[in-house]
Amino acid sequence: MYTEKVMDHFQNPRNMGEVENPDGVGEVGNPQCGDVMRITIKVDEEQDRIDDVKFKTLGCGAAIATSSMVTELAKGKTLDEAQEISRKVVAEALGGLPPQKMHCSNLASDGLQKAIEDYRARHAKKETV
Amino acid sequence: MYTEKVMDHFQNPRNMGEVENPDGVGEVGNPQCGDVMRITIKVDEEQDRIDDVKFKTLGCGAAIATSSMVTELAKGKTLDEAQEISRKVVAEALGGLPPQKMHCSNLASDGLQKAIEDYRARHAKKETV
Amino acid sequence: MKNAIFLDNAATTRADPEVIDAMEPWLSEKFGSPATLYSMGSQAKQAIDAARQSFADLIGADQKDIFFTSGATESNNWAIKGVADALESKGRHIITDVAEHHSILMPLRYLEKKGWEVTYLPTDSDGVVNPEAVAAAIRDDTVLVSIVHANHEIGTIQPITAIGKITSEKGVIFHVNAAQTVGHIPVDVNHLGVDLLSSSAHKFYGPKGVGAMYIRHGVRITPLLHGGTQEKKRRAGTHNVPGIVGMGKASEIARHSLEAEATRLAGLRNHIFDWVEGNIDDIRINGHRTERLPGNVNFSIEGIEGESIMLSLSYPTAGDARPVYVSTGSACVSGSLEPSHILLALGLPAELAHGSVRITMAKADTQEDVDYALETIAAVAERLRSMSPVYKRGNKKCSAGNSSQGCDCEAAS
Amino acid sequence: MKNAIFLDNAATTRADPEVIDAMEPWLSEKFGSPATLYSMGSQAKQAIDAARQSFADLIGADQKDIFFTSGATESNNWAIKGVADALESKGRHIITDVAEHHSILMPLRYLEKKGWEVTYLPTDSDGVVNPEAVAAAIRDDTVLVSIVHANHEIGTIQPITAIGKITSEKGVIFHVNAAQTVGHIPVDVNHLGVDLLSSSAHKFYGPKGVGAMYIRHGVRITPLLHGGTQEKKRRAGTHNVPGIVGMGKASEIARHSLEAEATRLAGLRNHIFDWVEGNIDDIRINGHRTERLPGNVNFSIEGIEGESIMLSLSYPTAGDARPVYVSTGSACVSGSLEPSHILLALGLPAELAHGSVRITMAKADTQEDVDYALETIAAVAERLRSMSPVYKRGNKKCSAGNSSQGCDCEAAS
Ligand SMILES: Cc1ncc(COP(=O)(O)O)c(C=O)c1O
Ligand SMILES: Cc1ncc(COP(=O)(O)O)c(C=O)c1O
Repeated sequence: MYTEKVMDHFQNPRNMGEVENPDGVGEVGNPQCGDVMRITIKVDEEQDRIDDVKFKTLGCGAAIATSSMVTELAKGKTLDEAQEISRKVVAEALGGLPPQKMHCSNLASDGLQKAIEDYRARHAKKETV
Repeated sequence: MYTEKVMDHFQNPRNMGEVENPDGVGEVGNPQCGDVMRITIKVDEEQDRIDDVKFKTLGCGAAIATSSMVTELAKGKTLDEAQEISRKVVAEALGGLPPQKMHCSNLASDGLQKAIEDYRARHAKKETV
Repeated sequence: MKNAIFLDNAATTRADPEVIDAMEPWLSEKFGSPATLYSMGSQAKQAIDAARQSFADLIGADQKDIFFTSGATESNNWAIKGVADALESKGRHIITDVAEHHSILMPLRYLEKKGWEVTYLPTDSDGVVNPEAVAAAIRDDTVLVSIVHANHEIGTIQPITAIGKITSEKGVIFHVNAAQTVGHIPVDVNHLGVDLLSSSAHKFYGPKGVGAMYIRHGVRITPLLHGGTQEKKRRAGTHNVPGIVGMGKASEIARHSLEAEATRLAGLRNHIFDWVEGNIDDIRINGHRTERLPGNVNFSIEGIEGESIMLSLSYPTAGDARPVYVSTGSACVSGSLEPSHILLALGLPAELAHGSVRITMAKADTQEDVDYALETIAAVAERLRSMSPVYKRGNKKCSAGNSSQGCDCEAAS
Repeated sequence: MKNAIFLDNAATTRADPEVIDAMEPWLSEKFGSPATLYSMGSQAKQAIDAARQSFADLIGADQKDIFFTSGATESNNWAIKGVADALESKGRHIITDVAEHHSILMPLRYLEKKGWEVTYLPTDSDGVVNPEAVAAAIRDDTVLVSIVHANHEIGTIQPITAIGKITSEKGVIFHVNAAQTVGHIPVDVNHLGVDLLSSSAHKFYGPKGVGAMYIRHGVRITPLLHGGTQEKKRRAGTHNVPGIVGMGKASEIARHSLEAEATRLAGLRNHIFDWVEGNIDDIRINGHRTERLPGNVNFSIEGIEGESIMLSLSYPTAGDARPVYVSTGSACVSGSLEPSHILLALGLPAELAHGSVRITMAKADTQEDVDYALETIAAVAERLRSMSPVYKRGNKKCSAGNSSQGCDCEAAS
């Protein structure tokens, strides 16, 4: 059902955990729906670049694999670049997802976007302080 | 489906054919229904006894086997005794017939009865002549 | 008992040894259900999808349009009742013909009891349905036309392509029961122009208990078996994985061997017709002479009855004789009091229907077997006729000469 | 990959080698159809009648009341639609419960669309249907009560005998889906007081694609598959002879081994419950603790999701690890967005339903296998929980202590 790449990221997830003192946090999903993802990022303020990113995920195989993949894709990217990481980009990087998983379990990029937003919101605040 | 006895009488029918100059002839059935039987008898007038009896039958396995059996049962019997040979008697002598064959293909005793009637009718005529 | 000669392949065929080999692992160690996620399940899923592709290839269909069932009876019931249910609001009229298989006629009779109207088109004396009669019978409230591809008893092949043109012009769903043709003659759903097509694996060297339904994309049909999400929710139930794999293998074999085999069988068939006409008096050939299944032969032998022919052939008395298995349209075998409705549809009088013999050949049957069977049939006919109180040779009731014009025998009593 | 441990036997079981041996000849040389008269056919007929007797003996029925089908899905569809059709004029109301299998619920939903009324009784937090609720729900226009014998997911066994008393007093037809019980625990149609009973061979070491329906003499039910005269005209279609023979053999084996095996499995089951309660924090046991299928275990692991448990178990990363196959009620596996309706019926919050694990054992599973599986499950739970953004140990949302009173966790977000 899953591609080898999905299985690899599910079995050997990259960047699992939480970054310490994150600069941005994004949490999406709902345990009632079976999927919750929490993305934490560390941002190099000078370069506007994601230096570190980690995930914690409750969910099915696809949820875990997409979370892992999203962190791999985001790491080292500028925020602008990282904002281009859509669900579609993640699914493609994994060699595709089963159709029924395209939506429900492919929230990781939303989590990343939320984390970026969160960072920007905090940053904006800081600047205006 | 058929008992061994039915198969034996079907495969090795007894008394197949027509007696020469029969004293009585009984024909029953209808080719449209798939069964026609013709029983011919030779009667010992003195003893009122069936000395010879033969059949010709168009029909299924059961029709042929019951015809054969009826001739065997009737041979050497007095007319009164032979009149006791009912469908049931024939079926039992064959070790039973499949339910759906009890009626449609078990006409041989009717044929025998008709042959006896035919004989009696002719005989009665002869006597009154 | 010596090696039997099986000439009843329209009833069922012997599964190809390759088919059985292909099934084996799925009967035993690979027993997982394709509905499950773990590797045993996905192996099974891949296996049934490969079978689906293989069957789709055999009938020129998209694999997405193939749904596995338990056999042609289920597929036929599904087609009739499923379309009726889905299109009830459009109308309650269905067209078929009088010579259909019971797995079409009985579901229709069921619908009739519920107020549906069914038009039963006649066939000509060869068993052919006239496409123009189909066109003429279509009404505004007609929702389905169901015609068999080839008749199981007399082998006549229907002008499906011509009928398919008409139904598609008129926008009526067209179902074809292809139980007897798939795997035996070329079947292409697009060439035929069908919307629904039924098939049974055991009719073409596959296992019993598995079949398929082709449903052209977009055709509305209510499921017959509701339940789990198998077969895209159109046919519920744990997949019969070994059966489906067997059907796939049988399809693959058929795709490669069908044409050569059809040619060979048609040769044997024509040989039989010539032989019986030359060697048995007073017979009538039933069904179309050329528009006919390659392996199907059907003829009536005047003055004798089919079950007794069948029994004589299958339980020979001589110890060294080979049993020969054939079939008949006689009432004694149909389980009812009536002889085959298909033979009656041709205009045959009942007594000739009772006296019919069907020979249906398959790949195991050789010329030698067939010749042996023919000699045996001729001998049995001779013997049973000698026992018959009604048969008189050459009484012209039904001589071979006029058989193709339809025999006009009347009740002989 | 090392020898897998198959703990998903409620989905399907591995056919017994004796069953496969019994089927073999009917797949190959003995391929005749039981509908035919010649010796091959009557052999096949004898074989299916022997299978019928053997299955009848297993469920304490008269062999005349057994009808072979393609599986429990067909039997269930037949029961629901067949009784509905036959008794429509009496009334259009059916009673069932919310935790039924989809092959019951979906046919009912179909009838509802046609104007039928269906009462879905609730279950208690162990999944048990209250017989008094059945009694209270019966109306003048009720034609059928359909209750599963044992639930396939949580293993809860229903009080069928008590319900059967009620239905027979009230003169309502009682159908029991016994797909999970036949061959596993004693089933006696007279003791249970059922009128119709469904079964599937592959659930008790028989082949896939064959099942049966018990129809008590005199019960009115319209056929689902109309056509030929097979099965006394109640279920048409060429018999799946190998499948039926396999079901017969599986029945015979079950009749002799069922009790000892049920005792053994119940021991393992109780051992598992004790073990998981002792070794995994924050779990909830689902289903009745004792009125339960001997081989069924079901529990929810808080804070993680079932598909990821299943996948982790079935695709272990360590090269020398044995794959363990289980099932889950998570939405990710059900093919819909909803988790198992059965777990929700118990009052479980969705997140616990998503985190359920079902272990269903069969005769091949040893204590050693089970212990290996348990260690693996605990390790997988530990690892997935370490990845979970919501799980906090001992948050008492759903600790083992209160699990049997029904877990009252609320949405955790
Ligand atoms: C023309 C035709 N249709 C349908 C069927 C039914 O097929 P099955 O018995 O495999 O369901 C058969 C054979 O019995 C057949 O010959
Ligand atoms: C309780 C229950 N009913 C019905 C079925 C349907 O059986 P089958 O898939 O063999 O038709 C199953 C298994 O899938 C089941 O567990």
